[in-house]
Amino acid sequence: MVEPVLHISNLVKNFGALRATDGVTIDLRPGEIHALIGPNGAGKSTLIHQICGTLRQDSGIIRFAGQDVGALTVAERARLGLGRTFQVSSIAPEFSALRNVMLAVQAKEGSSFRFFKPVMRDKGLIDTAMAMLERVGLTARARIPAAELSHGERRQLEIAMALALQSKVFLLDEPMAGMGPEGSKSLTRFLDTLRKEAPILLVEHDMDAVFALADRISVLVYGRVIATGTVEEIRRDPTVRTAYLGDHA
Amino acid sequence: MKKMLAAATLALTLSASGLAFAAPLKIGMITTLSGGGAGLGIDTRDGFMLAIKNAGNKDITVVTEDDAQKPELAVQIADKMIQSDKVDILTGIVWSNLLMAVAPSATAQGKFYVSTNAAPAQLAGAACNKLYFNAAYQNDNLHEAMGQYANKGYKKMFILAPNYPAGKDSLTGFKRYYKGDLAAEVYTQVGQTDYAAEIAQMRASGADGIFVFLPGGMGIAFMKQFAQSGVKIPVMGPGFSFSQDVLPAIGDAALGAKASGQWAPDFDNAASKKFVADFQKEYNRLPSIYALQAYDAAQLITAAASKASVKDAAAFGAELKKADIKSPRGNFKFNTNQHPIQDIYLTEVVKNNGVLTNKTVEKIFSDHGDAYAKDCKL
Amino acid sequence: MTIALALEQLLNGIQLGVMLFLMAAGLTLIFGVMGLINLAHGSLYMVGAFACATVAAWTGSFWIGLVASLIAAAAAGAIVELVVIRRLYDRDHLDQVLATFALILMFSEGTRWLFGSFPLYLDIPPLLQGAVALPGGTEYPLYRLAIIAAGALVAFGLYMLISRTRLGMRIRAGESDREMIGALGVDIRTLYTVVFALGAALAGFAGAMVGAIQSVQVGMGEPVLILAFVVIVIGGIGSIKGALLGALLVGVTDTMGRFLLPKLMLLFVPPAQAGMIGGAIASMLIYIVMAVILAVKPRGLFPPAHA
Amino acid sequence: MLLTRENLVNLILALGLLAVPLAANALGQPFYITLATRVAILALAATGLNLALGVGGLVSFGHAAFFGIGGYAAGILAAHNFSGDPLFFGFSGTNQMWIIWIVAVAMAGLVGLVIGAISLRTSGVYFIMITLAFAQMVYYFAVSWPAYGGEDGLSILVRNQFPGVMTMVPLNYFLICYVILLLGIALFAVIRASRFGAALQAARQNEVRVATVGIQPYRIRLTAFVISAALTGLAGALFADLNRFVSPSMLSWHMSGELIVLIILGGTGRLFGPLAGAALYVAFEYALGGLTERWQFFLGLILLLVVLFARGGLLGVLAGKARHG
Repeated sequence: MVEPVLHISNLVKNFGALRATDGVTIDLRPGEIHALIGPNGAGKSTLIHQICGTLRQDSGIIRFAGQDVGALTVAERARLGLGRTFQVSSIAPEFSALRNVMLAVQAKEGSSFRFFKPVMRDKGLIDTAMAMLERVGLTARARIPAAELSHGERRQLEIAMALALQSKVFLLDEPMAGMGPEGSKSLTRFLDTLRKEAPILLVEHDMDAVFALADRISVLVYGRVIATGTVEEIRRDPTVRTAYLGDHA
Repeated sequence: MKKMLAAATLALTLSASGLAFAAPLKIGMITTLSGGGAGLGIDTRDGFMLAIKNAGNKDITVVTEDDAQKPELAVQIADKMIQSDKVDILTGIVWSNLLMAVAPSATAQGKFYVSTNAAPAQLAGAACNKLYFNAAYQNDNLHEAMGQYANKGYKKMFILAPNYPAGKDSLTGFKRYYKGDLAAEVYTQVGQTDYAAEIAQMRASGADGIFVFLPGGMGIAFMKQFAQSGVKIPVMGPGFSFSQDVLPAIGDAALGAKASGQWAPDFDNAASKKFVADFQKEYNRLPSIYALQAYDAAQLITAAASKASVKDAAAFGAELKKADIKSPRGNFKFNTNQHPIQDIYLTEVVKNNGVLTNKTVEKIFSDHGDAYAKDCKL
Repeated sequence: MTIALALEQLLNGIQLGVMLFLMAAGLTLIFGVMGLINLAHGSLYMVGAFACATVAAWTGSFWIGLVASLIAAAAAGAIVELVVIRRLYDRDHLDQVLATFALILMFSEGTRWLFGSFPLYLDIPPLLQGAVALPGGTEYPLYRLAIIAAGALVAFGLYMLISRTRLGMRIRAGESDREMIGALGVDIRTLYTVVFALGAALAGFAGAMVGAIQSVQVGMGEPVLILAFVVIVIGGIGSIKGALLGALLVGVTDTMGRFLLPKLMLLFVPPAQAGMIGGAIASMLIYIVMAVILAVKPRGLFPPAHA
Repeated sequence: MLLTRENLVNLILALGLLAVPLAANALGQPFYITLATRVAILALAATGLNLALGVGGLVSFGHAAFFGIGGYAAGILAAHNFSGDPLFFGFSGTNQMWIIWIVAVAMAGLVGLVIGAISLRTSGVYFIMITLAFAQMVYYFAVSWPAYGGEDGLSILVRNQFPGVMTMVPLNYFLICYVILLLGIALFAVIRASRFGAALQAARQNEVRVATVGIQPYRIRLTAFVISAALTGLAGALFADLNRFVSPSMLSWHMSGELIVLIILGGTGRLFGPLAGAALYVAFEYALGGLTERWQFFLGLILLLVVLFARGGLLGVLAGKARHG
């Protein structure tokens, strides 16, 4: 069996009396899209927050790229190759799309403590960033302030930034949220090509997208993983049907 | 930041005496007319202008500006007065820290400075200057007088001042003459408004007398709080702790407080009576010690101006040093360091026709100079 | 040092704390509900003191003056809110700091314009004059005990107001979700004006109470304002409970520091220097305490849960 | 450089500041040179603060601490040089401005490192207040510390020297300050346009985003805070030499407030915002002070109107909205 890129075991997080993450164990293997689904309040966001480091787990282990990252900061994990997008798009709104990606490129190069060369005359930086924008199809919008981009374009921008970081893993937190049917379809096609770059842990409510993309699915309910398996296995799983899918199907 | 008070720029008509030596003289007054210390500056300005008016010398003009009690602003105004207004004499600064910012550089540029109040030790000693005169006192004088007074009947004193140079000089001055024991020597924060902790220490200290140097609002707060504390130890301080500018705000809590001063409104001499009467007529209030000091400073300047031209610095300085004036204080002459030699009295706060004022009790020092004159090489 | 002296100093610390609480409660309430930093809060304190001194001088009664201080400060607060403050709610803290800094300049110079440069006279009412005996044989000013009592009453009153009344419910709603309260059909503009006036009245009340034992003069609010900010930052901005405990902590720390540090220094240096050095450290003490607390708990001791 | 409207306004501001003292000198009104020097120095101090506040979004209400530390560096070195008392290891101060500047920059930067390291653990209002608290700490220390004058301050009897320049001549000293101001503004511009500047601006706009691309916002901000403190400290040293005097009032919270005022008046984060703000502020003070004793009231009123109605400050009005590449 292939060594998983990301391996989470027995993760626990309490908020006072509420146990938001209750002994979660999941992994992400090279080349796969692993979808994480579950009803609202199941603890999906809390889990993502712990993986990327904005929240600290109470106990449990997060192994990424062969090392224990459970005590590292957000920035340190990002530099190891943990790329993510947010439920609500997170960008530098005053910067153009290009400058947002340039920020990721300079972060990847580890060169944010250069004080003299103007970034807008830094051809290497600009060219790399433009290449990333091209891959997500935002070339034409490169000079537009990020605040003026459409919802879908901001998603693409976030992915371009994750690409620029040469992430070893993508954590995508509800990328389809707020997208129309057309947008969802094109984003689904794009994510399907993205798996060539790196495996994806996909948190998503849009079941069409999940079933179209996922190699494996884990179902999270009340902070617990109640089932993990292929799309077919999950469709058939009776506990999942009662606990979750039943509501939809 | 120029507060050019057009109204205060006076050009006065020549008086009947016709004695004035006809040479134009321009005086720059920098004093505190806004902010918390404005009361002192206003008294300074009013006392000064009263003497200028009385002198009636039309060749003398005064420009007045507000320093807002900020040293860097005072410096800027001084630069402007010297460079643009071309004044000959600067005066009016109330605070030692502002004076230290202005006076040394003014005298270095060849201008006279006549201090109406502030008198830091440096300028009386090693850093004295032939162009620098002080018409008020040396900062330590009134504290020294209280130290001398406390020798009579006080065995154990509790002494207190704010933690800044003038406060330290104050307690040093007091200790220079006081021979008894100290129950405690306490320094409080500058601008402190609550003295409960210090009053509690006074109560517990076993002292039989308390000396406080707390100018302005600090003194008001202290006296009101002390009166409520039930502590019955006598309080004394330098004159400006109970001067006319703060007494109304302290109220009856100040009654009985002993202070030292080179002058009080009840002085029984013609010059003093005229000064108090003129001041009350002009401004409808009792003059404070700041008004008196500024009044004398202006008298000194006008007296010198009637004998010599300010353009001849040596002659003008010599005339200033003669101090040929009728000071409401009575005895007044200059020491070698151009600071006053004068008598210092004990005063007590009393109520006179419903108005709180200082009553003169006794003389503490006769012809008292200061401890720094020996360091001055003039 | 006797037990009685230590007890007296502790009372002094509590009294200073209570006074700071009256200031800090209004500040923290305004921040909690409207998200506004109000540097001009010290000016409202000054307004209260001047109103009390002026009316007390006219009528001869401190108590009428006290009522006047509440009315004047609340009115000044309401006017300022209506004319200026309500344009600042959706601005960043920077604009709020600057605008209220400008208000300080205007209030200070305006007050001097109206009242002149000399401090005003305000005395303690005859009822509260003098000192009372404490256990241990020492005496303590009755008025300071009255301040402690008044502060405790205000703290209790605020607690009741916020937890038991309709206005309090709206304030709590406003603290937790500014959009929601609008959706509830509450007239949010009126609510903000009322809260601001309430905070102002508390500051005015503090100014009047304290004015009787301090100096009623222009600029009197600024030292208190900075201390009140220290209090609410230590307590957690927006938390009334934090303001109360922060105020007591600052009051007791400051008083005890001024009292004990010079004595501590006596162990190392001669008396004159001990006083100076001890005094110097005492004047920095609460800022040191604040820096340590924020370094360990960056959002204060009792950060409100929502923010 | 493109001749955009903003660049044109900047050019006019820079030339205007140079023209005033030259004209004043020609007309024999040296006081206006002093006034212009004051503008240049305040603008430099505010340019330092603008790096933290305008570019980095770090609302420091304690920059007076750095301004004052720079001032005291100048005052203390000059005092020791004058008296001959050794400061440490037999070094008895100096009256050479360039050494003083290095010391001022180093001291302000060092204190900025300590204050920033603790303060930047907090954010928002807490950051505003903790920086204020640190400045108050330094203020009270300076007031109570007797060695260098405490509350009375410290006089520099003769202005410090610069090789080949008579510094006591007002115009010469203005030119020194003017050149340093232009260098300071250039440094600001270079840093803002650099990779570091990009990270700093991004951290202001979206801290989480910066962290998730792998840049530690804390380190970026701390570095910016230290540079900012150092620049403001340099201005403090110049200010001390202008007045030939330092005192704790340079450290007071009013000073911190004034520096913020300058920035907002001119235009937050704008390259020439601090210069525009300082010029406007000093002009207001001077003009209003000449008109009325109540000038502080009207200064407050004008500030209030600017905040409420002229958002973006003077440069916002003259040169339009700020643009980001």
